[in-house]
Amino acid sequence: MKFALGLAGVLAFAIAGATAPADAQQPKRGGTLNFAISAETPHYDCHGSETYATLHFSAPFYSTLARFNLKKFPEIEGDLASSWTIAPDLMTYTFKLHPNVKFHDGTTLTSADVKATYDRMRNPPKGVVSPRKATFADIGTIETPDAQTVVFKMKAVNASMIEHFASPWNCIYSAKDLAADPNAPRTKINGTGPFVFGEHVKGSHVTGKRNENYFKQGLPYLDGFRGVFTLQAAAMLNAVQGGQLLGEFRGISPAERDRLVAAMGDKIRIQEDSWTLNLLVAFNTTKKPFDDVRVRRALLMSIDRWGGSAGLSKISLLRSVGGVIRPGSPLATPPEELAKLPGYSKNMAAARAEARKLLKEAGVPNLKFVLHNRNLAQPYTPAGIFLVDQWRRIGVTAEHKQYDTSPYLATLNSGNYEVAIDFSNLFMDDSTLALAKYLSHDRSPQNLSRAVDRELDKLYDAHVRETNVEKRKQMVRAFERRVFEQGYQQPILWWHRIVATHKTLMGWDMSPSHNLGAQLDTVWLNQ
Amino acid sequence: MLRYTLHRLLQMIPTLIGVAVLVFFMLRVIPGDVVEVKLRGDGGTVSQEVIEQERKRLGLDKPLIYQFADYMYGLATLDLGISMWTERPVTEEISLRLEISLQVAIMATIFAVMLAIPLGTTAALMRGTWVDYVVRIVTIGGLSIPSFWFGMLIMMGLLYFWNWLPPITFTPIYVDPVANLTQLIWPAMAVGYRYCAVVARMIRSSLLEVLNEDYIRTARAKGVFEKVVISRHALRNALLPAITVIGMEFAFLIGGLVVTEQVFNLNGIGKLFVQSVARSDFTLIQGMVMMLAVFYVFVNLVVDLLYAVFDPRIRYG
Amino acid sequence: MTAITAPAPSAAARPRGAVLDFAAQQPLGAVSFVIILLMTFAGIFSEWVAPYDPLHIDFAGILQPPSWEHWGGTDAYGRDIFSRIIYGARTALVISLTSSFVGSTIGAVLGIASAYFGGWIDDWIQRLMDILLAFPIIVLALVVVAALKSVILFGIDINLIIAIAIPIVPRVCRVVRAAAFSVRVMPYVDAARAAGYSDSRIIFRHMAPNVVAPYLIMFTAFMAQAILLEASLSFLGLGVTEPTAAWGLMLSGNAADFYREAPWMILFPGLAISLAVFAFNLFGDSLRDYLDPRFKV
Amino acid sequence: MLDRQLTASATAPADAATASTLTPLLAVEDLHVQFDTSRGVVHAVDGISYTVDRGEVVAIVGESGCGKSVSSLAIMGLLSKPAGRVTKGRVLFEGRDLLKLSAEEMREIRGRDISMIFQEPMTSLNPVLSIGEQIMEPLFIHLKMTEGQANARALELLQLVGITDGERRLEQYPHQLSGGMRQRVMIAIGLACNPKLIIADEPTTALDVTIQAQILELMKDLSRRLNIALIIITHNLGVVARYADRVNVMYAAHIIEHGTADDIFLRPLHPYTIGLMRSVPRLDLPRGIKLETIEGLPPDLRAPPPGCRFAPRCPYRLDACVATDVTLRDLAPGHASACIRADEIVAGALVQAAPPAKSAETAVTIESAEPIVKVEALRKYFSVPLSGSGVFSSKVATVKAVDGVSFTIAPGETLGLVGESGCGKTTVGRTVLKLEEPTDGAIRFAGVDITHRTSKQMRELRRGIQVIFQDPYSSLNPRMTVGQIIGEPLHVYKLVNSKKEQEERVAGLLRQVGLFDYMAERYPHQLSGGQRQRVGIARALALEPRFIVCDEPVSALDVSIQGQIMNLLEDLQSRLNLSYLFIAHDLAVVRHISDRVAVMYLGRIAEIADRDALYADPKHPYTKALLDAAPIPDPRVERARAPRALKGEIPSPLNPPSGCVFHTRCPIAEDVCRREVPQVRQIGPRHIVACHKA
Repeated sequence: MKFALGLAGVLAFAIAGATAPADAQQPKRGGTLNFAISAETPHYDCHGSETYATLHFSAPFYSTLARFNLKKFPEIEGDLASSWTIAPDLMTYTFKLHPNVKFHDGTTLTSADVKATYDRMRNPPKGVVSPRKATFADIGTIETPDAQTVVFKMKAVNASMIEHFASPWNCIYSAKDLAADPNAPRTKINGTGPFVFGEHVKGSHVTGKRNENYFKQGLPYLDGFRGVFTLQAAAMLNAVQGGQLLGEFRGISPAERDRLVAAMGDKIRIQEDSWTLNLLVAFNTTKKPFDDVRVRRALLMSIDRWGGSAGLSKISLLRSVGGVIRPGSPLATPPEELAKLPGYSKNMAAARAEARKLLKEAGVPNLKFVLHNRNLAQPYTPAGIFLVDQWRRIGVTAEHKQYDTSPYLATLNSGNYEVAIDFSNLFMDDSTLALAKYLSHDRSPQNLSRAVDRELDKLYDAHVRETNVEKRKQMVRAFERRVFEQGYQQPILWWHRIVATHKTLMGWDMSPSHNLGAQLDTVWLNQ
Repeated sequence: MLRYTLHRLLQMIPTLIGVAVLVFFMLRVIPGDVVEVKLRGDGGTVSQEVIEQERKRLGLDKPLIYQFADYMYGLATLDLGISMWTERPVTEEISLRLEISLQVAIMATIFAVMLAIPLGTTAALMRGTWVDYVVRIVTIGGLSIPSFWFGMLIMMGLLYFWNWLPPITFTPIYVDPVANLTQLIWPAMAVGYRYCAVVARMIRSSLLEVLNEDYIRTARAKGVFEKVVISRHALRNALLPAITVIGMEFAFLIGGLVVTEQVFNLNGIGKLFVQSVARSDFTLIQGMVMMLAVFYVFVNLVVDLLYAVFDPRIRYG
Repeated sequence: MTAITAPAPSAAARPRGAVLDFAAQQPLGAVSFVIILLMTFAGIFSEWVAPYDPLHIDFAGILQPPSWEHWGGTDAYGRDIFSRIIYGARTALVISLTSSFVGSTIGAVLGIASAYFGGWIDDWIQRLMDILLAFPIIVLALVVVAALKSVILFGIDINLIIAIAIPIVPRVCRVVRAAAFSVRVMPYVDAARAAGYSDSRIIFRHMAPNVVAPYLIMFTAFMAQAILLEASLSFLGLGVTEPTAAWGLMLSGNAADFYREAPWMILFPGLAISLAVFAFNLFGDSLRDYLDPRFKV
Repeated sequence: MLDRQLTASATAPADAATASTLTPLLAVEDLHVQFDTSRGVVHAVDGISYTVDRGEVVAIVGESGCGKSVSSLAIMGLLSKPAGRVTKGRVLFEGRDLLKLSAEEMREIRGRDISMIFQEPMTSLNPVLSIGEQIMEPLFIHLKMTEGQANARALELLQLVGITDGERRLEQYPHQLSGGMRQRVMIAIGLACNPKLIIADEPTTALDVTIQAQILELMKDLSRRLNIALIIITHNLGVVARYADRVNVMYAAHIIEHGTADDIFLRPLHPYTIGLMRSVPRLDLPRGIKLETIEGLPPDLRAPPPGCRFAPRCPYRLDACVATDVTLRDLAPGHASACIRADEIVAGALVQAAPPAKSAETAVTIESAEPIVKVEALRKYFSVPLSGSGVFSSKVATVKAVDGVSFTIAPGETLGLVGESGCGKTTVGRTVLKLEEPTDGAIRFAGVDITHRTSKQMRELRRGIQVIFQDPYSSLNPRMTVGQIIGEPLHVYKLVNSKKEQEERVAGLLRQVGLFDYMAERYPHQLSGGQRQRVGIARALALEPRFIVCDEPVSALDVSIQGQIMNLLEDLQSRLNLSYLFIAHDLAVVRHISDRVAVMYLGRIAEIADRDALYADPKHPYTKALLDAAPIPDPRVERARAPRALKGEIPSPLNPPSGCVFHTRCPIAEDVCRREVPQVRQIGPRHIVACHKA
């Protein structure tokens, strides 16, 4: 469906104030939204960040060229762009900008600002960090024929380019600011978004005031917002329950949901969706005995994903059994097919017997190793506990070790581990993003199995350039089967997103990614 | 007195240098650094090149000895450097949080001392009776119940029985004393219990010791009212060692709030410390440890000076 | 009655009578000693005492309230809380015993050496202790736990033990040094020096046994501290890791989320910590009252 | 003005008192005091009765633990609670039973009618209150004085107790005063409200002998002038002889004899009193070869023996002594004894008169032999930090603890070293033992220079030099058995080859010092003070030394035990040909045991002479003053002596006087003494003195 949209090409969207669903109430203006941000951003620069903490903080102050329409996800709508055209060969993207868009400092936004923004991301000046540089590597030139028009000319076809233009990370900055200091956005906020930056009290909260000059007429509804940093889940939950915060937009665990529902009854609204996140278990193929495919497969086979899904979904963010693509999304492998793949069997007794046999064959019947995991209560710890228990059942002893983020990442980088729990964070379902994780280690340093498998690389490259949806789907399937048969790494479970908000909070849209929908322009309070 | 103070101030320097050296080199043993957390903390895929670039920007690529010299030079010029995480001056990061932790610590001190003096005194005077036993159990309880658990119970109790919670964001006391106190009184209680127990026990034992002193017998032999014997002769001497304990506990409380602040989501020094450790924000950790060390030696100095004020043996010694 | 300030009759001197004598003089101490014994027993014989496997996940029976089958109820993974508390005693004891022993012993040795040799050795040791003292306990432990690479020996995280032991060192050193100093000027030490005994003989044969009382008192007091510290670190997620049964860990993470459906999840582990620490504190306290002649009638 | 006020305040209660002039001021009747301890109930005072009349000085004498202090605390209602309590008896003060008074009524009496002075002037004043505050406190409480009145009265009181410069003193704190000064302040506090009775509990025990004389003189004088009754509690018979009108002798919670001072000293009627008198070495009598001793130990007051409590130690014990309860019997007017054989004593049938001392016995003079110890111009300086210490601090003061001391000790000779506290005598001993490194000078042992030997090089010589310490409680390692303590040196120096041989040697040593073999199994705390001191001696003997430093070896012991130890030391000396450096502050003890005596003052030797020469004809004014100050347990002698307290206090060794260090207190000092340090001069055969005027 998404591809249909993308390839349909000449579709234009008129924004003209997102029309509210018929059954919804008429939005009310005014009020301050207090909500929780369960992490705090180190800086304000969307371009240089990979964490939702930055988005939940900065997104309300900025606009992007295009964005996902969360009411019809994964459709794309314009944000600064009033319309756009895509050349049929997918080599040219032309965006028309809204007129009279003003930065918070009063200057007018022009196409030059968009160009400066994208130039900063694809070709960062010295001292500027741009983790998504590679994503935009296929862009050849950016032209600005007039103040309201931006034209992107591609070097090569990238089937999911339009989704990348809708990425929430691409906040549009002022060219003038960037010229003065390429790193200005790290510490200074000057956007065109629905809210104007108020204050940031470190460790405590961020506030925004309504942007009276916002280019979308009548928006935002709120007078302002206050995002409170709540690093302890319990503190956040207490505050939501106590009514001091109206919600948190990343996601809470089922237990937390149940607690809020039990305590607050019909005052709380629960929205659920699958999540573009998964946890993986990766075997370091450079270490014995994990260079042996039998060992890897045995360990994967003994994990009762279906049972684990039923249990863990009650207490953790983990829920869906899935392959490399988010279950429920267009390219995903359906459950009945998934059950045929190695490690997804529903007959656990047989699978475990098989696993024991494989281990015996590999000469390690009483395998012992250390499972490296990140020290986060959700959902890393439950995943670790779960895996340790599962492996105990085939006589394998896994020592669970958890670290703070930085030593965890350092350990993973160094390759000094046997088995690790890894994490894949996507903001959309695009397969080029999802599959990159499994490429050969020399191409994708984030491949924790450190395996080199040219077969996979070949399949991936072919699929990126493939414009036929069905063919592309087959290639993804083949890729997935290869990965699972080799057992380099495998998703444990996909996350399940639960967002709890007070019923008074209206106009916020649920989506499978917590990176999306943070602009708050259409949010209002029913008080 | 001034000479003495100056002398003591000079004496602090080697201790502080020691702390600085120790914390600097201890931190460099940690694998990984702030750059990775910043760029990849959420599982993103960032190329090694970008990471190197960011390391360079933060000066993390320089040789350790160079970084150390830089750090020591900074300390000598009273510059704690820039937080690697927020890239704001460490002093700014700390001062923001200090107000909260300091207020909680001060409130806990007041709470503790007000309760501890009557508690400790009664126990000592009624030594061996059931009152003494009760005080003893209550105070040992204070040493035994983890303050974070106590804090959890307080929060849960408030939620469970009143479905009410203290405000979650900090309001300075001079802006809105009610909001301020309703927020901070609970953590102050959670840590104050332990504090109170420590002080009460100190007062009890030093009072018992003092009551055995010859000069107490002298006072009684003079026909001094028993109340006056206790208040004027005994307590004045017994409170001297308590000053040390009050001071030291106060100094440690700022750092000791670490766990409790988590429970109450207080934006204090303790929470910042745990965050900085989790983020490997070395400069901020160093800065905070230095601050706490300075605080500790400073409180030590104040305690000594107080001693000199209250104890003529030192004043005229 | 002129007080005779003779050194306390040593417990070692009355091996058999000592326990009974202690129990008679310090009934609260005796009670705490019994609690410690029970805890030690539970820790050593966890396999027999605990009704369930503390690690066994049972998604079918999560968050069950206390019942005859599950005395302490079950947690979010369906694990038996009572069994986890029993095994938690082992974790708590092993970690606090080793760290308190290591910390107190190093502290005591440094303290005695400091007092015996005096001079520059004393100066340097005390300066080092000053430095360590300038760190709040938990801050020092946090830095150490973060700094050291974790090494696991026999299922114990050595890193954690060091982290807990280090803050203990200067505190014990101070107390033992003071005690050793008063022993150092005792005529019997002079007599030993006058007899020409070697330094090590004087330190270990003549001084060390006479600072055993403060050492024991500090040791038990820091047992309590170590249990608390381990619980705090585990609560912060920097101590023992899941799925090990440990009290602090049982309180961490999302345990608090279940306060309404499963209050036993935060109640029992907290009580276990409090009781254990309470017992060691009370025991240390009673031991001091018992061994310290100043408070003797 | 002072006298007016005193008379005024004294007359008021006098009217009430005239009616009862016949009744004593204080009458203690059948007083029983118990202490509950963890090891049982101690019957600390077991039925004592005595009276004190107005203006009278009554002494209570006894050894430590006999209950003398407890009885006085009971009178004051100051027994430590809840352990101590009066179980029986009456304490009638002016006819009122103090024990029946409420706490508040008792408080009113304390400090107003009865006040008390304690033993330890260093700890009996509150360190955080100024002298003025402490003196004025009872004035506010009892006499309801105003600030101004109290201040004036406090100044008078200070003057009265001989403290000049009162204005300044009132502002000062206890730690700024010397021990003697503090005891004067304590007396001033005691006098503040014109009490009728002052109880002084060992008021001078902690003071140096010259200061002791000053304080006693003061108390006696005040008691006379102000007509205050005084109870002096002491173990020092000399003090009693000088000041007491009447004496109560206590033994094991009983009063076993009471009478006038003359009765007790000249006609003692109880074997214990007699033994006590004879076991004290005396300055006024010719030196006996041996001290008489009382063998054995006082009984355990948790389970006192039936009958006469002295019976187990009494050489005249009969079966009846144990079988019947003994009570005090008047044998002469005002003189009572609790001995059932007292009549025999009166008759002179039981106890031999003290054997006439062989006065001819003079000190051994060993001139020819090569000295075993030779100390030359020994100096030992200590650096003490002035205020705080640390790396940046260089502010230190130098204490010249020992400043140029020379002496020799011949084989088999005892050199006594006397002086008041802080004079450096102990430092001399420690330096000779090489427990301290000498700053300057030389120490030779058996001809070998050991001044700068390291402890390794000392090892061989160590065997020859041993030490006996003062405090029998702290000189033995409490964690080792007696056997281990004595056996350790044997084992370390490999003097024995087997465990069995070691045990035998230990047993032998124990027997040598008068202990039993089985005591090897015991721990020090299971022994009495005297036994411990014997163990200390046995340990010193284990290495078969030739020279022993005895650092105040008997000063912590009770009189009856003191004699036993001194006899033992003498025995051993003659048997083993030992040399002693005998350090002590008690002139009589030193005289008894020494061949030659050296007197030290502020780090310097004042005089060295043969014992008889020194005591008979002291040349240095300080030696003379010391001898004058020392009380003698004979009331006749004491009464005959004029009051002669040496003026002033011992200067601080931190800041010693210029010239002759003694000039500030010397009665014959002249200009030259202030300017020049006196040379040590030989003024007779083996008689050395350091005085310009000797």
